[in-house]
Formats: sequence, C-alpha cells, structure tokens
Amino acid sequence: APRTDLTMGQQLEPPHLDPTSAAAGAIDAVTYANIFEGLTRFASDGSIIPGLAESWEISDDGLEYTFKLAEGVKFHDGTDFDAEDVKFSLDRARAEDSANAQKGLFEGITEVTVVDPQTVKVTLAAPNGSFLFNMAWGDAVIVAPESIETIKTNPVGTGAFRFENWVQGDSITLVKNPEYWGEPAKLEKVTFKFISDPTAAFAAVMAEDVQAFGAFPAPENLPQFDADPRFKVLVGSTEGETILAINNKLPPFDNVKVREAIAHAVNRQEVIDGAQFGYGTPIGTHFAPHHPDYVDLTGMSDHDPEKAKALLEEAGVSLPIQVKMTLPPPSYARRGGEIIAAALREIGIEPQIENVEWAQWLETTFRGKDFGLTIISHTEPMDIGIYANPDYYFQYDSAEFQGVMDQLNLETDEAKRSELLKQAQEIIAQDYVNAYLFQLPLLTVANAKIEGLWENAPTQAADMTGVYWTE
Amino acid sequence: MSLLEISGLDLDIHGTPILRDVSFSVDPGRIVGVIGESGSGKSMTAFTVMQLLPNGAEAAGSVRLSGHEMLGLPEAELCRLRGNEVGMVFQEPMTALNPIRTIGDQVAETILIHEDVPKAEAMKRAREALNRVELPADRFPLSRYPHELSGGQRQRVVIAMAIALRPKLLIADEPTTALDVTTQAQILALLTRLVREDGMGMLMITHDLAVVSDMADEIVIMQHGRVVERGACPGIFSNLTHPYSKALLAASSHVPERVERAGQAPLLEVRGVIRDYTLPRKTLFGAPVKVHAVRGVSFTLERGESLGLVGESGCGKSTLTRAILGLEEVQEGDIRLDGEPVFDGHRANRDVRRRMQVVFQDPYGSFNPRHKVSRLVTEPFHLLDDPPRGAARAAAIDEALISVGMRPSDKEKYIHEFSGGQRQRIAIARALIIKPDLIILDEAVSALDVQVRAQILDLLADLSAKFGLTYLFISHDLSVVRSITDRVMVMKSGEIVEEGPTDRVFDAPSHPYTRQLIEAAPKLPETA
Amino acid sequence: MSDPRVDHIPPEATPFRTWHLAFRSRNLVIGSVLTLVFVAAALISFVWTPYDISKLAISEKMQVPSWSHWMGTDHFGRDILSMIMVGARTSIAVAVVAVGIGMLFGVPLGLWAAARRGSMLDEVIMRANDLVFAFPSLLIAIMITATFGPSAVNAIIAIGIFNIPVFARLTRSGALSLWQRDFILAARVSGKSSARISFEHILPNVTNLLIVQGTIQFSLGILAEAGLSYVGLGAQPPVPSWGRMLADSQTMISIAPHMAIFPGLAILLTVLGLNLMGDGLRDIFDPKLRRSRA
Amino acid sequence: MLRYTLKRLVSLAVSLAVASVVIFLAIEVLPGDPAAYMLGVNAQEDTLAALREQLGLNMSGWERYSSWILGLLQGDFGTSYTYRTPVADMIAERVKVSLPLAVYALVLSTVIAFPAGIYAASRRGRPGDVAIMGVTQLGVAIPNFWFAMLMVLVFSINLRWFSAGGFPGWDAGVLACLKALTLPAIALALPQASILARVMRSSLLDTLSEDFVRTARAKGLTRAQALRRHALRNALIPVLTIIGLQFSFLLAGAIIIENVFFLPGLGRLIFQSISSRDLVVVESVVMLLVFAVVVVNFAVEIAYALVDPRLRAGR
Ligand SMILES: Nc1ncnc2c1ncn2[C@@H]1O[C@H](COP(=O)(O)OP(=O)(O)OP(=O)(O)O)[C@@H](O)[C@H]1O
Ligand SMILES: Nc1ncnc2c1ncn2[C@@H]1O[C@H](COP(=O)(O)OP(=O)(O)OP(=O)(O)O)[C@@H](O)[C@H]1O
Ligand SMILES: [Mg+2]
Ligand SMILES: [Mg+2]
Repeated sequence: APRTDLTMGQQLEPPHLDPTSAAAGAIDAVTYANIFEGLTRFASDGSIIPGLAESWEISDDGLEYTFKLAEGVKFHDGTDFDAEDVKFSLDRARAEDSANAQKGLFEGITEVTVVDPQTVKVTLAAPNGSFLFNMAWGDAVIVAPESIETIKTNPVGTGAFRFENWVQGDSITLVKNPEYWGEPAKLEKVTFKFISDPTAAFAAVMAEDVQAFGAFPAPENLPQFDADPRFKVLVGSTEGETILAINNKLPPFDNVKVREAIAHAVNRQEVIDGAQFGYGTPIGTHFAPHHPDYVDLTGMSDHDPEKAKALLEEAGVSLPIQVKMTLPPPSYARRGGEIIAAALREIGIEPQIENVEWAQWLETTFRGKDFGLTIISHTEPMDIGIYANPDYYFQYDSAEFQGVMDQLNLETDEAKRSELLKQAQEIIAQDYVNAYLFQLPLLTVANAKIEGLWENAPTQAADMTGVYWTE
Repeated sequence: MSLLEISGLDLDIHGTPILRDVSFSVDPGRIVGVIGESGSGKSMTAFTVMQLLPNGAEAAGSVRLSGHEMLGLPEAELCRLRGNEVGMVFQEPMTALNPIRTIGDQVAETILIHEDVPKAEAMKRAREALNRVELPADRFPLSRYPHELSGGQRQRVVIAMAIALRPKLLIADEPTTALDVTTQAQILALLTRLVREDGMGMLMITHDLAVVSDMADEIVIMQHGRVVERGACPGIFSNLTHPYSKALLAASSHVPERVERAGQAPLLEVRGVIRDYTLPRKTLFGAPVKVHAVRGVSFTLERGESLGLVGESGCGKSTLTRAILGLEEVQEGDIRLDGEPVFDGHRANRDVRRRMQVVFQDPYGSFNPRHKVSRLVTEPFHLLDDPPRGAARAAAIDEALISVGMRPSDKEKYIHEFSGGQRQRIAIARALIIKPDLIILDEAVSALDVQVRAQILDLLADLSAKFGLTYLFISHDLSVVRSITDRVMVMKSGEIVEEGPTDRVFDAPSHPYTRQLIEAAPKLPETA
Repeated sequence: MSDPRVDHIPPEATPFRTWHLAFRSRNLVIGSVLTLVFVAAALISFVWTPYDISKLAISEKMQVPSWSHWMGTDHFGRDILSMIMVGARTSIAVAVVAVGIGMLFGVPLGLWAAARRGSMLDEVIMRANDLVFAFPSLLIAIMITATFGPSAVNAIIAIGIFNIPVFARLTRSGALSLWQRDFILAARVSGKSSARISFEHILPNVTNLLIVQGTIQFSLGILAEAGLSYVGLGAQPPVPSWGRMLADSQTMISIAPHMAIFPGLAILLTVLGLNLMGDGLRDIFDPKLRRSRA
Repeated sequence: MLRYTLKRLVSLAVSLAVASVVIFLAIEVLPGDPAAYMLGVNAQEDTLAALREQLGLNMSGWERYSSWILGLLQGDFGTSYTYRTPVADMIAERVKVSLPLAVYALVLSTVIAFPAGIYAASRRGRPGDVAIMGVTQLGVAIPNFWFAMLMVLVFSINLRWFSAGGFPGWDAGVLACLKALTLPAIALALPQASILARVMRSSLLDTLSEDFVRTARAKGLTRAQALRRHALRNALIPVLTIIGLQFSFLLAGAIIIENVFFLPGLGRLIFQSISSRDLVVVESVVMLLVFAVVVVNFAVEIAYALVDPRLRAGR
C-alpha cells in the first residue's frame, strides 16, 4: 500500500497557529485548508470555490450576502459548527480591539446576522466586488468561541486535519480528521518541518528527511533535483510581483526621468538569472502575468544603459547619486540587490547596500520610508491598489491613477473592470513608479511519487487535503 | 668492593662536553662530599648515577652501583634500582614534593613501587620512615599535604622517601641550600645520623666547603666538569695541591681588609618601628590575621659605620629595609636620616631618599633586561632635581663603573652580557652614582659563588674606605657578616634580640638565639 | 647554589640571537610565510587584481577553476581569486583594528590594575573584565551588529570589545610578576612614580607577551569576522569578505564546491599562519621553552 | 572557604545585576517594533496600538526593566511577544537541545583531546607529537561552520549516513536524537578538542619538568608511572579552566552550527528572536547564558579546590 505520511519542509516556522491574529504567512501555510476553513476558499488555480458555505445568494443591490452552511460539520473538539460560529469569527475580526492583520478585509461589513443554525447573513455598507474573494483569505477562517483561548498553541478548526503536536523550533504534526465533513484526506499524518537555512533545506531534501518542500528557497539547486529521478520539481507562480521599489518623494527620484533611467539600467534577465537562476517571469508593471488582464509592458523598460545615461543627463542631476538601498533577507532581494547595484553604478548611481532583517525593514523602510531603493516581492493577490495610496512606502501620488482606482471599485461590469485594470497597469509603467523585475515563482520540490500538491500559490498555503502517494 | 665506583666518566649533552674523565668511589657507611662552583658538573654526575639525564645526553665510561653497570642498563632494571638501591634528595624542598598528594602517600609510593605489599603495610612503613626523620605521628599525620609543612619539614619528607627502603646509597644534591642555617644544621645532622645508623654510603653535593668539611669522610673537588682534587677529609684541607682548590678554600674563608671606623655622629635613627601585614581573613567571622613582620625595632647607625643585621629567613629583615628606604609606610615608629624623617606626611621624602641607595640579593633580577648599562646605572639620577646631562652624565657613569672595577666601555652593553659577579658590581655602581651617604645591602652577596663573593666583599671594603660610606649589611650568612661589619644586630621574629660590636657578639653571644645561630653555622676546618 | 641564571634569564633582546632562533623555528618560518602571502595579496589587490570584481558577468557564473580563472568564478561570474585577494583586505583590516582596540584599552587598564594591585580599583577592573568574559561573545556581536546595522565598523567594535579584557588580563598578570622583581624595586628606590615605572619598565617587558597574544587574537579576529560575515553581519556588499563568500556559496556547495572551498581555505591558511607565527614567537620569547628545545 | 564562597557569591550577584542592566539597555535600543513585525505590511494603526498595549510596550523603560527583573527573580521569564507563550517554556524546550549538544560536544572534545594531548606530551618532539600538533593546528584554524558545511556535503548529501540536520525531539528516542546531534557535535568539538589537546600537552609538559616528577623518577617510577600518578592531576588545572570556558562557549556559541544543522537550540532562538524583535526572549536568554557562564566558572573554581588541596585549605 502507498505511504500515508508526509513530511513537508517549509522555510519559516509560524510564531503561533492563529491565522486570524498575525500576518505571518507561515501560519497560513500550516493551517490554511488543513486545520481551518473559511466560508469560501481558494482553489489551486486561484479561483474562489465554496468552503464552509455550501452556497450563497447576493442581494440585487450587492449589499447582502446570505450564506448556506455545510451540514454535519464539527470542530475537532467535537463541538458543532453553526452560524453562531460564523458570526463570532467575523465579529471578532472586525472588532475595535481586533488583532487581525488584514482588518481591511472586513471593513465593509456592517452586520452579521444568524438566520438559522445553517444560514448566516452578512450586510455590507457598499457593494464590494471582491467580498467573496476576501472571505477566502486565511485571515477570514472560522474559529470557535469554545477554543479561542488556546487557539495559538492548540488550534481547533473544521478542516480535514487535526493539530497533533508542535516541537518548537523544529516541526508541527497534523493527523487526519476521521470525522471530516467533506472528502476525507488521503494522508494519515502530515509533519511540517521548519528549515530556514537554504543549505539545510537542500540537504534535508537530498537526504529525504523531508519528502516535499514548498517554496524552496534555493533555486540554484533545482537543476540537481530535476536531474534526480527521485524528485520532481514543480515550478508555479505566486502572486508576488518582485520590484525594485523607489522612494518617489526622495530627490532626485521624484524626477520621472531618473526613475526611468533606473528602469533602463536594470537588466531584468540578468537579475532573474543571477538571483533566481532563471526562475521567474519578467514583468513590466505591477501585475501578475498569469492574470487574464495582464498587459506585457516589459518593452517600456528594456535594458539600455546608454539610454539610462542620456536620461540622467536630460534630468540634469549631478552624478554620482548616492542612495541607500535596503535589502530584506530573501535571496531574491540580497542577490538581486547586488546585481542591480552593480548595474546602477555603471550609470552613475551609487547605491549603499544595507542588509536588514524583516523587522527592521518594516520599521525603517516600510513604515519610516527611510530608504532610496529597496527590493521586495508584493505577495498579496491583486494588490495594484497600493499605488493609489500616496502614503504607501514608495509614495507615488498620481491623481490620474487614483481616479482609475476609484472607478474600478465601483465598477461591477467585468469587461469594464478589465479595461480599467489594463489602464492602471499602463499608468504606473509610464510613470516608472518602481522598476518592475519579475513575478516570483513558486518552486516546490517533492518526491516523484507524490501527487496533489499545489503548483501555484494564490495564497500562502500548503493544502494537504488532496495530497497522496502514488505507490 | 666500593658501593659506587665511577671511573673515566665522560658526559656530553647535545655535543657539549659536560663531564670529562670523572672518577671517584663511595664506600658503604662513608660520606663523600662533592664540591665545586656552580656549573662544574656536580649535579650531572649525580644524575648520571641515577641515569636520569636530560634528553640528548651521552655518557661514556663506567658507573658501577653495587656491581651493576648503570650505563646501558635497561630502563626496567634502572627503575628497580632507583629508590631501592639508591635514593636521592634534591635541593629544592618547596617543589620536590607533589603538592596535591599527601606526604604519607608519597613516602609509601617508594615502597609500593618496589615491593608487593598491601597499601596498609606500606603506609605503616611510611610512618616509620617519617618517624626516623623526626616527623612524629602526633604532629605530622600521614594525611598532611606538603603545603602544610615548612621547608625544613618538607626536606625531611623527601629524605624519608629516599631512605624508606634503606637504600645502600643516598645521593643528596645540595639538600640544604634553600634552608636557613639552623634548619640546615638539623638536616645535616639527620643525614649524618642516618648514614651511620644504616651503614649507607652517601654522596653529598654542595657548593659550600664549610657544609661538608665537618661531616664528609672524603672530599671531591670539581671544576669545569673535571675532578681536580680528591682526598680524605679533613686532612685534604691542609695539603691542597690544585690551584683551583686552593683558591676555593681561600675565598671561602676570605676576610676583606678594612679599616675599622668608629661612628662619630648618628646618621640613621630608627625608633620603635612596627610594620604589620593584614592577611585576608580565613574564616567568615574571625578577626583578620596580622603578620607582625617588624615589631618595635629601634637602632642607630653612625656615620661611616658598617652595621650588620642577621637573622633567619622571614624574620623581617627585608621589611625593615623597605621601611628605611621609604618604600612602605610603617604603622608606628619613626625613621630619620640625619634628623630628617624618611616620610614626609604619607609620601616618601625625596631629600632623604636621594641619600640612600640599596643593592639587592639577586644580581639577575635587579636589572631591566631591556636597558643598557648606561641607562641602568643612571636610574637614581631621577632622584636629583638637576641631574647631570651630556658630558657630565657620561663622566659620572664612567666614574661609577671604574670605581667598581668595570670598564667605561661596558656601559654600552646589555645586562645579560655580564656574569653574576659583574652584575653585582654594576648594582653597586648604580648605588654609588648619586654619592649617597648610606648604602643598604640586602643579602648582596648571598647568591654569589665563594670566589666572586670574596671579590665583592673586597670591593665593598675598599669603597667604604674611599668614600666614607655607611653600610647597613643584611645577611643570613654569619661568616660574611663577621668579616665586613663593625657592629651587628641579631633579629628574630621581627625583634632585635641582641646588638653589639661584631667580635663581641660572635665570641660571646649573650642571647640563646644568637648562640644557636652561631652553633649552627657550618665552619671551615682551621687551616694553618 | 643552583644556577639562578636559568630561571631568571629575561627575554633576551640581541637582534642576532633572535634572528638566529627565528630561522630555526619551523613554526615561525611557515607561519610568517603564510601570513606574508595573505598580507601581500591584500596589498597587491589595491593596485591590481586578475579581474575587476565590481563588474558582474552573470553569463560566466560558477565556472570551475581554469587557466583563465584559477579558482573559478562565483554565482555572479566574478573571479574568486580576485575576490579572495580583496577579501583579505577586509579580514586583515577588521582583525587589525579590533586587536588594536583591545590593546589600546586593555593594556593601560592592565597596567593600571597591576600598579594598584590589591586595591579597589584593581578589583573593579578585574570584575569588569570577568563580566565582559561572561557574555557570550558571538551573541553580543550579533546584538551589536543587529542594533547598529551590519557593517564592517560595527563588526570591528563587536570583536574589539572582547579583546579588551584579554589584553587587560594578560598585561596585569605579566605586570604583577614584574612588580615583584628587584629591578622594579630598584626603580622605586630611585623615586619613580608607579605610572612612570609602568610605562618605562613594565610595558617593554610585557611586549613579548603582547605580541604573542596579539597574533593569536588577530587570528581569532579573522575567524570572528568570518563568522559574523557568514551570518550576514560583517562587511556589506559589494565589499567582498571571506565569510560572506562562504555564506553565498553555501547553497551551491553541491554544484559549485570550489566556491566554498577556496574562501574556506583562505581563512584556514591565514589563521593557521598566524597561529604558527604566534607559537614560533612564543618559543623564541619564552626562555623556559627555548631551553627545553635546545 | 565559606567566607571565600560568600564573597564570590556577592561579586557574582553584582556581576549579574550589572549584566542585566547592560543586556536590557542593549536590547532596548534595537531598532524595529515587535508589534509592527507581527502584524506585517497591511496592519492598521489602531490594530498596532492595541497590540502594543497588550504587549506592554507603552510602559516606560524603567517599568519594563523592573518588572522583567522582578519576574526573573521569581523564575518568571515573561511572555514572548510573538509566540505568546511563557519564555520559560520556550527556553526549557530549547535547552533540551542545546544542553545535550553542548555536553555531547564537550564529551567528544575531552575524549579526543585527553589521549591526544597525553600521547603528544609523552612523545614530545617525536613524529607522533609532531603529527598530533599539526592536526590540532589545523583544527584550531578551521572555521567550524565551514567544516560543518563540508561534513554535510560528505556525510549527509553524498553518503547519506546522517540526516542533514533537524532534531526529532526526545520522544523519538535517545538514539535518534544522538544521531541527529552527532554531526553538529563533531563540528563543534573539533576546534575545541584541538585547543584542549594543546593545553593538555603543554600543561603536562610543564608539570613533567617539575621537580616532583624528577623526585618520583628517583623513587623508581617509570616514565609512564610518573606521568600517570604525578603529572596528570597537576596538569589538570589549566585544562579545567579551558573546559569550563568551552562549556559556556558551547552552550551559547553554537549559534552558527545550530543554523547550519537547523537545530532548535538556544542560539537559534536568540537569532530568531532578534530578527522578530521578540525582546523579552532575547533579554531572558542572554541573561540565562550569562548566568550559566558565571555558574560554570564558579563550578570550575570549586573543581580546582577538589583537585588542589592548597586551595581547599587556603583563602
Ligand atoms: N638539561 C641540560 N641541557 C644542557 N646542558 C645542561 C643541562 N643541565 C645542565 N647543563 C649544563 O651542564 C653543566 C653542569 O651542570 P650541573 O647542573 O651539573 O652543575 P652543578 O655543578 O650542579 O651546578 P650548581 O651548583 O649550580 O647546581 C652546566 O654547564 C650546565 O649548563
Ligand atoms: N606584602 C606582605 N604581605 C604579607 N606578609 C608579608 C609581606 N611581606 C612580608 N611579609 C611577611 O613578613 C615577614 C617578614 O618578611 P621579610 O621579607 O621581611 O623577611 P626577611 O627577613 O627578609 O626574610 P628572607 O631572609 O627570607 O628574605 C614574613 O613572615 C613574611 O611572610
Ligand atoms: Mg646542581
Ligand atoms: Mg629578605
């Protein structure tokens, strides 16, 4: 009989196991769909499918969503799942003192009412085209009031797996939930093992200490796995647009010519080859290439150092330009930073590299806006809206773009929405807000006999419910 | 047949010749004394007998110990003989014992190594051995550790170890050099007794003629790795033939020619000086322990006089010296030079200090090895408000060096280029350079070979006559003190117990302690 | 009397004897040669390196050693030999300055404590030293660099701080035994102040100790710098550093082992050279060892 | 001895107090806001404020210091910002890895170093000695993380004898755990063993040249007997000092090796906590390590007294 246990490697260990009160993606990676479920959920292709809500009705004005809940659902502790739990979870997330990291997802909700144990009605203040999408996030999963006290260390959900054990600093073990309401999981036991060091990750996969590794951190090692019949490599896509962000308020980068010069100085392919060992799709704007509305604008920022130099001359800035370049820990940033810095030096921009930890990056770069350049992958799905916020860390302030976004939020017609999205992509590409590098790939290494792993990552998750061994 | 028969022994260490054609023998029940200056090969001869030579040593000739030819004997055989047939006592009692094992253990080990006896039996015999060296059970249980014993007591333990198996031969390599005179006398008496009682043969090594002259049956004199003279004792002393032996004997009993000068005016006055050291408390609530190093010493030193201070080790001589030099404040009492206090408030009085200088015991440790002689001897200039410069300075250096019998050209050398005697001359030159009134000599000749010592004593006498110097001469060696001082003080446990003209004190000591000291001092045989 | 010369012979200073001994010491010769090679590499790198390491050539990445690239190229296509030469500069600079800081503060502290031996001041200095020793050094270095941002300067400070007590202790213990010597007493008789004695007599006589310990600390400094750079807290790119080269090569060790082997060897050989040199110097300076060698 | 012990204890307490202030100050100035880190890029101002309040980050420095110290004195290490669990539990969990690793490495190092050092000393200057000393020179000079990398390459990736890292937890059985700790322990032990062997050798050579060893030989002990019975224990004192230093180093300094082998030990806990600005954890762990070092040094001094009767009686 085929094996029924699996050790899944992942780089980061969750700080705790409550997806509704922290931003850490590692929490979702372990709990999403495995332990906790929401009203809706993402399928592996990114589409929204029913979760705990079997079906739903939307009122004509788009303000009321009535969810019909699945029947016979029990939490892992044996308590029943019903509409009260939904109300509790949503109210908790949008409460005044909520610690939900994505509180914005719930902002439009004015009321959650229990119609009957199997039905719940959510009222919105204004129509919201992405409400069902929002409810699929890991931050919107349904939790039970009975077990909320201990959720961080002993999460109790409705999913196909139950939390079993946590060896801190090493691994978390889940076991199959025999009373699962839906299609039962094929694996009996899943262990998530946390290996932050890329070398160690490589060694662990090679030594078969882990049978699969999601978001494998060292692309340089993939050819070796590819060549080894024991393994297979899944190259998918994430929602992460990797960009060289530019502080648009910091002179001389407030000059679009300077930004354009930067964009032309960077050799995208070299960055992808050098930092990602060839894995990654070039992008010319802040939009995921796998999205149907994506426009390929890479041509607007071809590698052309001569043009870059000319642009700088036109801009009339005095060279060399000294600028601080902060780089967060991931290797795309650290390696990409070195490559880009070398390229910028060619045209007379002298970046001072400063490697920082995430906490420091958040504080000084993201919140303090104390930077000139930085490299970062924006992994939230459909996040072009951040360019409408003039306070966002790269401080792009364009009335034109903000107007497009306002229109988009009110628009429900798909064709028109698509048109507006394309327009938005073009505006930011023309304004050279940032230098757009590539779409971050999702690289998964797994034993060749494992099937059912997600290839893409519409959200950070390691959905184990459909995973099985072929022999 | 002799117990130990050394004939035609040659020894090289890494090709350097150490011993050449050494021959002598030791018979049972007899004591053979080996004497000679430092480095003459005495110890190496002993180590050759034990076959405990340093790496790279090659011996040729013959060393027979009760019939065994020691050279070339297999190691296992040698181990059987060592400790069993031949025992050895070393010079330095402070380090000859393993500090972390009890004395009982260490004595019993000799027995356990050689005889297959139970531990208890060995301990019983260790006890007996310790009793024989006069370490009685009630005061010295087997469970004592070496650090709980004095130097003399440790040396007894080493002797007990060496004689535990009643070896036929006992080798004692300078067994008393590190001890003070009274202890030395006791240990020598003990060794003599053991030899006579057990009929052992003993090879007694020393650099001090006097030490062996009254105990040895036969004397071997060595120089530069050769035996220059041997003969029965004490007869040998009256008809020495080799020039070196003659010089050695002469130097040992040398008395410098000096003009006695009675004091006219008091130069140094010491009144009721007390110096205590507070030791860290041993128990939590106990009062801090005080060592009374100097307890109420008073004396006067007349100008031009040479005053001796004798006493056994630790009696407070050096402490007193430091107080006089103003290096340490005293708790009570008053020290004045020419009426001026040495301490001015809590600071040393520079005016007084520049009129005193000192010469220390160790000629090797009293110079900064990194400075040239010219810099070393001019260090006291620091005390002057207006030290000579340029040519005057060079002249002063030359003068000081010449006055101690060195050449002016020596000032360009480093101190390691000089022998011990020369270094001591340079130390004296350093003391002389600021023309002090008083020179304190703290064991200034104790570390020197007899011949060198004789030269330095002559020099001191000479200088005193020339410059009218006043000396405070500190030593534990009575014969030296006798030869160079006008007046002598005897110190015991921080107090002066007797004081008077040197000859009077030595010829008719009044205090029992003085008598004891004089008794204990080894004496050379009277030679006509 | 046993020969007191032997135990009291202070380190002898004649140039001839020292050189003669120096050449007889195998450790010293090998150690100095290794050290010189790396110092020379660092110096030459100021004027010439085989390739320009500021230029990346991604298309030539991870080439194995060949005639054109003796040690191959790294993941950005830079010449590893050139990187190691320039990296030597970083290692040496960090270690030298860190040891310098240690000596600059540690030696006077040690001299001062010894001059006031047994006093409250001595106690305070020594306790403070113990305290610094009690901190896990690597962690503190990590904290310092995390606090003030990773950089070569902060790495220097972090390493330097832990050198202070090393030199303070060494100086104090060397000085304490010197203070017992008669020649110090002689200097005191000459009315010299303890500060003056400390600098005129004590310091020159502990320099041998300091030089020996200095080479050891220097090698430890290089190891520490490598460790800090390895965890990303040392010199920042584009300045090359051996530790970071190792960190960069880590994930590629199975495909491009040369990227890990050469910087590792560079660290190993430099540290080895310094240690051998330290041992050799100790043999020469320490008469006790010298005697037993003869 | 009692007074001496008490005196040492007082100065120990003072040291710890000073250390706590230093640690607290050093960590408080770390840039980075724990709350911001936890909530990520989309967090809203009010959420952040609520979290800061919850974590007690709005209190003044003095208040936080005193509550931290008071807690420590009562054995309460505080609550982790990110994990929201008691720091004491987290430390206990990590100590279960770090302590065995340190002990394992120390045992390895001692087991290798003692015979090597003794052998080298007894054959001083001969080929055996030269070879051992050469190897130890290499061992001292090799960066241990590089050595660890090479070992992983050979033993885990190529030969697949050991797993490349990780720790199965003591529930998985002692053997499995020891196996997981073997490569890290070797990587840690190699330089330590080299240092220890060198110290052992030179200390032994020093004692072998002491007079009492000559006395022992004069009694008829063979070279080996004299070494075993007289030199060895005396030579142990400097060796003990080094062992003490090494143990504290192994406990705290394994941080890089823990990273290479992804072991959930104290070092990695600190590293993680620094990067997530989990200040309470950093403070408490560093404090604990300082405490451990001080206690180990104290223990070493007591051990001296056991070896050396002069110290037992004196002071
Ligand atoms: N381990 C050694 N290696 C080389 N030469 C040595 C060694 N030990 C002693 N010597 C040399 O051998 C010679 C004789 O030394 P030895 O110790 O026998 O002299 P000694 O007469 O006992 O002198 P002392 O009265 O100072 O003890 C000296 O020149 C000395 O330098
Ligand atoms: N710094 C000190 N602290 C404590 N005790 C001391 C100190 N210096 C000397 N003593 C003690 O004072 C006493 C006298 O010592 P001092 O050195 O004056 O003796 P000494 O007569 O010169 O002996 P030696 O002939 O051995 O030189 C000794 O018991 C010694 O232990
Ligand atoms: Mg001798
Ligand atoms: Mg004295």
